[in-house]
Amino acid sequence: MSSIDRRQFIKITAGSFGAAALASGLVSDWWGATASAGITPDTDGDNVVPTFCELCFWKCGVLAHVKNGRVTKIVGNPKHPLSRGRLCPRGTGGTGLLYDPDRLQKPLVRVSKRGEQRFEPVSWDAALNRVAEGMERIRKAHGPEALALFYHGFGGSWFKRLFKSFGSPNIAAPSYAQCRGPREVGFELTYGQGVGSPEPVDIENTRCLTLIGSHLGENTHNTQVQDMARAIERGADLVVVDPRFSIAAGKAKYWLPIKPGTDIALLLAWMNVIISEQRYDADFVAKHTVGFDKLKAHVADKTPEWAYPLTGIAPQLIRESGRFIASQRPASLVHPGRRATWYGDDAQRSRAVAILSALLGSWGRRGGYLLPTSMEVPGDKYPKSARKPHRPRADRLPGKHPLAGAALASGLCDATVTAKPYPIKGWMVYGTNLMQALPDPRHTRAAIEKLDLLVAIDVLPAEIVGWADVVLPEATYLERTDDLHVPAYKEPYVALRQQVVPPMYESKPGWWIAKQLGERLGLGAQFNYQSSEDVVRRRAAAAKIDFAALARDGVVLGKRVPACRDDGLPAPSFDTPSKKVELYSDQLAKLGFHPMPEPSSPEEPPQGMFRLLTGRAPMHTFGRTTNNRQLGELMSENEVWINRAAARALPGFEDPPLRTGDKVVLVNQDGIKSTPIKARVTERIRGDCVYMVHGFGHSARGLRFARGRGACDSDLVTRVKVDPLMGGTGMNVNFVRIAKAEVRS
Amino acid sequence: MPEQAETTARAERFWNPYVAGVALGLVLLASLLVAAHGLGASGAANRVGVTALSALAPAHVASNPHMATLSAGGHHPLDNWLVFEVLGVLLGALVAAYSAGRLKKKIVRGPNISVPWRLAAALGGGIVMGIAARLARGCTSGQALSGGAMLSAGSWVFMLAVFAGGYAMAYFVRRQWR
Amino acid sequence: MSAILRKRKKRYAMAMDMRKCVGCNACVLACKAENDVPEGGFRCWVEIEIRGAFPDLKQRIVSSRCMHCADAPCVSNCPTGASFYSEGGAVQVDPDKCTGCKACIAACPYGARFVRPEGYVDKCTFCMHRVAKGKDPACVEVCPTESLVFGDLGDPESSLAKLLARRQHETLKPEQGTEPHLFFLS
Amino acid sequence: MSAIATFLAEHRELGLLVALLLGFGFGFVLERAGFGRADKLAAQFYGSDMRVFKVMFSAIVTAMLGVMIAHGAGVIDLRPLAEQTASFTWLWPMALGGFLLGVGFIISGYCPGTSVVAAASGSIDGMFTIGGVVIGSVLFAEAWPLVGDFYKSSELGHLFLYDVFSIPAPVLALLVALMAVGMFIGAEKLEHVLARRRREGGVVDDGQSRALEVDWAPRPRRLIFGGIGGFAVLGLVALAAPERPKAAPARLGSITQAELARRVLDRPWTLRVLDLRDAAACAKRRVPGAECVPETKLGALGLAYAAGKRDLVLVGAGDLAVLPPAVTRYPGKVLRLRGGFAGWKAYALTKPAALAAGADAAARAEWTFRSALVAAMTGRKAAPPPPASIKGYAPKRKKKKGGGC
Amino acid sequence: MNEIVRVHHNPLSALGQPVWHWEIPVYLFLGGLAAGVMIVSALLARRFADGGADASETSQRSPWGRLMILAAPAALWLGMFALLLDLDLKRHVLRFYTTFQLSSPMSWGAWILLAIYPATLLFGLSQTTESERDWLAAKLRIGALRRILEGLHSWAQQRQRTLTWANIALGVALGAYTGVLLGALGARALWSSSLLGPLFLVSGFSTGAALTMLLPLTHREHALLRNWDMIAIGVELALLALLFVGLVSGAQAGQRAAALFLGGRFTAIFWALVVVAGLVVPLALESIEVLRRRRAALVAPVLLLVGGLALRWILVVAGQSPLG
Repeated sequence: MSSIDRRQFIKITAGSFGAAALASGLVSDWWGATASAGITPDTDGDNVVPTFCELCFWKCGVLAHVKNGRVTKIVGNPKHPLSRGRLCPRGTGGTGLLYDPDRLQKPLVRVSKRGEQRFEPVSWDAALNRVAEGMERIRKAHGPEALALFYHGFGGSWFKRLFKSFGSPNIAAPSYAQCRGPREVGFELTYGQGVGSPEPVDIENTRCLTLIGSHLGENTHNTQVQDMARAIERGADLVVVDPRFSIAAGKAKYWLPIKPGTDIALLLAWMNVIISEQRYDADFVAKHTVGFDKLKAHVADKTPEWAYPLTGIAPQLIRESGRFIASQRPASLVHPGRRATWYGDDAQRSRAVAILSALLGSWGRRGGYLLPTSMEVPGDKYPKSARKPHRPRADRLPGKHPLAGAALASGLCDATVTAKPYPIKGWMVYGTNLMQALPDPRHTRAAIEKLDLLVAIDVLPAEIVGWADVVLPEATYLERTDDLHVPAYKEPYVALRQQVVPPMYESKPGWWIAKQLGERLGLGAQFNYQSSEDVVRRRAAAAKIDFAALARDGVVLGKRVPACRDDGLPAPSFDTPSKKVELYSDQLAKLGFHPMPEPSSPEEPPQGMFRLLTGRAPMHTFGRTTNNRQLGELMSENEVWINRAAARALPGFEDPPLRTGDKVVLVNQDGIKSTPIKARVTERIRGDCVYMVHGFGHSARGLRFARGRGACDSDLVTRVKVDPLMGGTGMNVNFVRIAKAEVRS
Repeated sequence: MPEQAETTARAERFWNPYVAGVALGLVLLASLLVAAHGLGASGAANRVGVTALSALAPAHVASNPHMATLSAGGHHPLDNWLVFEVLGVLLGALVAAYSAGRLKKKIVRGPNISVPWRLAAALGGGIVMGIAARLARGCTSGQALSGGAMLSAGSWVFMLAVFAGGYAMAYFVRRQWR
Repeated sequence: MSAILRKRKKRYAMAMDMRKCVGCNACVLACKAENDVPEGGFRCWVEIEIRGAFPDLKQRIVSSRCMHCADAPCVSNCPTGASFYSEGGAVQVDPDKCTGCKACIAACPYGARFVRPEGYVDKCTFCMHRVAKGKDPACVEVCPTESLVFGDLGDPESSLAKLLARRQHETLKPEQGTEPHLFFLS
Repeated sequence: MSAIATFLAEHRELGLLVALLLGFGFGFVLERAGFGRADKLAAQFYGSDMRVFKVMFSAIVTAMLGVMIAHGAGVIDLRPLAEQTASFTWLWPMALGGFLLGVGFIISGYCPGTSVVAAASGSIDGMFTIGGVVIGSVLFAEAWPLVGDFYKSSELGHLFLYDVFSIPAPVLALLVALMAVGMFIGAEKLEHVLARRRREGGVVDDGQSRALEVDWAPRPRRLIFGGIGGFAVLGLVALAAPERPKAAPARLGSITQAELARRVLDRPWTLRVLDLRDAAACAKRRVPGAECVPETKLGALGLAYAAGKRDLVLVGAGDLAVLPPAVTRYPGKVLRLRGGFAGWKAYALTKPAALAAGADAAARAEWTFRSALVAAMTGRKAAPPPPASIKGYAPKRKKKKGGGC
Repeated sequence: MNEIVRVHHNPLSALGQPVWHWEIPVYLFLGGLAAGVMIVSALLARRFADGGADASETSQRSPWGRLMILAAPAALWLGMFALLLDLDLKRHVLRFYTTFQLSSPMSWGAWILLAIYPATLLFGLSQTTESERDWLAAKLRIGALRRILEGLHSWAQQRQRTLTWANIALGVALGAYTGVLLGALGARALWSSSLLGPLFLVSGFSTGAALTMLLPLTHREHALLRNWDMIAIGVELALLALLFVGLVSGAQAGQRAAALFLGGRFTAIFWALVVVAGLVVPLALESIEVLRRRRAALVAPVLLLVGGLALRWILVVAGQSPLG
């Protein structure tokens, strides 16, 4: 029984209630005769501003309602092709970011040892001067290449302009080597083009959606979720390969609870079924592919029975699901996934997905992979800087990861630690919390120790901000106008991010910060704008887009062009050396890699340990949103999922047995301990792995809401298996054991 | 009044100690066999104390390792075998006393001690026993009787020590009783 | 359906498609934003139920809110008349009459009600302020999976009535005899 | 534990109710024994009335002998029950605690249990004693930082008198019972002498000694002493009774190679595979997920204390003839791998013989599984699948269901 | 094995979370106590009125026994104060009396409560002696009061029979209402039983008798109350048994609710406090009192009061707790 509210009690005993009751009950409506009125809110704005979202990187169009200068609510923009008027919870929760009481409010300069998170507020002028001086000093001592930019998010374009002009090629986003990189390489090798974002997949029209390495539904990229629901409505079926009974698995016709790390074996076995039973698209294979015979020979012995000992999936289930996938071709979509940095064989794994898709002939077909185009919008014109980098990017050593298609953020971090191929002395970090984004924070800290300058530009005081020398508070996406968004999409469009309310506190938009720094670094010419609106207007004018309409609607749609053969797209061409779909890759063979995907067997978890898997929740985008009070109300901490049978047998939990909600700590193979995290004892996961949602367990002092809630998986990722093809960091190679959370004494 | 005297005499009539002892032994045996639990008393008092304290200062109780163990397993400190057992003791003794005509308000004391002193001694002795019972993990019921029957070495040490303590102290408090 | 329904001209109701819903909670937050629901209170929530043992599992996802019952125990148990049926049979709370006695909360089999910090009881209103303007409730509007459909059951031409005629559906706790008007499509 | 005790342990709430009933009996008997009266209790320490001693020791002897007989009859196992019901022995804390408790006993006139009885019969002093005990225990907890180390000192674990003297438990019980009877006789004598001396010393007969005389009625005493003797003899008989052979529990069994292979692949987390061969052989090749634990090191695994929720699979070189004793205390299922590792080698590491012509579907499936398994285990390429007729495949279409109401 | 992930829910309204805390069981207990006192006092008055006006020892009343009915409005007042504490919007409290909701037991109850004050006070006044009225008037130092008291007294005395029946009727209504209030909440399986009304009525009667027995009554008054009480305890035990039989043989939710008391979370505390300590032991003590002619002890009434409070407390908590 709860205690009495003391204040209430005092109020009552003071005797005031009688009078209050009379006043309210008697005067207002003694007999209750007036008609009852329900509760009516008033949250519609006086002013509704269209822009697009930045809570994740999908960039849905939103309408922000503004009333008395305050954003009251955010709803979907019905005109925007990505949101179609609907939003995921994060989109609605944008106000939680804007009005987060923990936001960075003033420029800060570090006053004690790095990482101690002690800062003093300074003026913008002082902070910018300090950054510019630091950058100049490093440039003079080590060359401009000794400065690296890490960025994530749409506002990063201004700083890329700054670094390019400054003469540093070391510009990297963790979204490549820590996320989508392997997928891009796998598809580039096979089709001559990557997947990109938003993924050009026609989920809406597919008959069979195969998710292997994707938990769409928990990973709420708005349009994809909308399309999946529409596909289900139209009777499409799902095949879901996941060690965990994900939301999508719950809707699937076939759920294959695969042993983690053995996807390639399964994909090869599917190919075996499809080829040996002649269920492939013979026409597409004959016309557009090379190396089919080699592939046929390669998978001839890779039967479902062969795959069973490797994957733990019963042969009959592999065979049946494989037949089903083939039966729905070409409207049978094997989803490429998004994050694909798991076991170090990830580019090959993505290649297997690409090859399977080719066998299904779903490339360029309705219900399969589309070939969209974007609107013709020229880039912003600005004078090229005279400073050119003299050295190549530092993210990889010669001969390593030859197929990497973009800078490796982890590689830049390695180079900073080892000073090879050359020392890196300064980091600018824009909108990415490297402590959680890069594997093994100990390694990142070691790199930071080598730096002369670390500048963090961010909205919230994430962990990386605590390590910075200078902190520049950026305005949130609702307080700034950014560059135009011109994606390739089946419905080409241009979208505008525009300022909804003026920046709060002393925060400034990224374009302003970059320009200020540019001017201080003698790069004023490259920042030939007064405000970002100049850039946007210039580009719109060059593309002959009505800016007024763009500002009014937030989006301008282009002419819809066919994106698949069913709509009249001519036969596709492929930008590979053979100009065909390379089932067998000469390119790989020449580089000394397997020309066709080979199964790799992952290391077994040591006795008493579990493989650590991570994923996403619909209400959060990594650690970026976990301090958002609104989203935190939906999910304030992560849980570690443990199979029920495995939990019952956990050593150390004999009596009482582990129950859902008990706090545990995870200890990895290198003895790293997590913060306490609640257990979820569940049937929904295999017994050889545990799962948690990424992005929790913050330790930064300034994140007053998120701090200490749940556990941080990145801390436990002290080992990675690097993809030899492209340098992606496979992170699902860590093992943890479950220990009791210590009772505080 | 003769009637009064008769009532008093009847009220003084207790069971033969050996009969009572065997009956007690059978209850204890039943407890050991049926519930796999010895009979106790001081553990319940401890739990009552901790519960009262945690109502006043919950944080303080949670921070004391000795007290925090009492709510292990997610149960309220009073949601415990011993507490229910002692509740039964209370009721059983009540019925026994009432049916024997011994249920009345009284202060049992020797002829040479005043009421306040007797009560102070009762309280003080209780405090000493409270501490002692915690130290020894049980009292005459839990340790000496139940542990003794299971032939636990510690229990026999404890039992001998109880008699030693009693006899050693008896001389100093003789005025209370004689 | 019940006699009460046939008598009414309008009968607002909602359908929720359990096949399409992914349990993302967009409805929950959109409702909170639209209705300025205080922290800790929810007019709408999501439940995911898993049955079975690995690997034979069944999942059921429900986005739930006040069922706007035709025979609502909250209304019949309200001692002051603060809970009432408004237009279209939607159950509403009049904050001016509510004493915060919580009898309605105890009476509701669905857990749809809560006490606001101001002291009166709050719950889903079917976004009547939006419906009056011809808009869908906020949860319906936001749902990325289009799992929620709102409409007038009294109008046989409404998309809701047609949907319910076409698809198999159920209500929660029918044994309570409350005649809920939130239908779950399976 | 007896069957009923196990049942109560699993049904906690019912166990609490049983506690209430047992407590009721405890309280009833204590009250009737006169333990609700401080003067009766204190008299023990002035030699005038040995009631406390007599009641306590007859209770202890009764319960002790009862437990011994129950043990002999196979109702319970003595040691587990003793370990569950009696605390560890912490020598010095217990000695000091006992001494202090005796001191508190004579000051207050009650022990903690009897104070409850006294309070229930209306003694205000009894209520004060309860209050004192409550306060005392809280004080102890408050003083934890000071006393914690002493509290935990001289821990001797579970220590029983029959361990100390290395005498079989029933024999010791008999000795204790005999000693008790001897002490009872001594106590009677002592009381008699003291009572006579008091009368001779002119002490006014206060009715108390009259009550004592009632107690001295000889009949029950003889009965009781006789009863104790009888029980003691029964206990000895129980000791003499031959140890009943215990039927092998159902949880000991065996597992075939095929079963093991499938379980290792499907749900390895429900198994714990122990390879008992010598470390070198095990390190070279073993069943996937197996731990190399030579038999001599089995004890170190603490299997008896595991939750026992996973099935323990034992792999020997060949068939295991006898189960190592450390394993038999494992609370869960223990399965011997039939044929041991030699069998595994033949089954999972050696290519299966070619399929006989005209083999049925089951044999073909088994052959395919084995060759795939061998391939997976040895890294060899799998044999091409046996030719099987490919039947046409059409995906199952969902039937359209009619609408509802 | 079912696993339910309820991402978030109203902390107050999620089934399984308590809506009502200590205030409600206390209110129900005091309401039942008031009802019991009313019925007991009225029945006693009737018994002695029928006994004739002779001055024999057996027909004498103790002042406590006569005036005990005044404890009813006092207990009710305290109970209503507890109820008020539970209201989250206290300034709207008068909304109870601006309407009458036919379908709401709480609305009925609110109006019943209002009728009880005049009924009990008048009845109490009719039981006073002249000297007591004098004492009261003197104590309050209001001259006019004396006349008003006399007027009311003679008015009430003339309607003694009506007042007696009115108090019995209102007492029964109040006692039953405390149970019906919970019984109308069909959402909570444990409560949704029509037996709760009679159960709380009988229990209220028993606690009312117990409270009265704590006072120095005449021997006959005490004996009457004790005998009634023993019957009430017997009926209460039977009703409890029926309640559980009904739950166990009913719908699944009811079975799960019953399981809370038949092996579940509330088993030990319910059977120990309510059944054993609160009913069986008092019944045993009262039986001993009758059979062995022991002098009355206060313990049985105290246990009954504790048991009565525990009954309501546990039922209110258990009714709101998650099932199974």
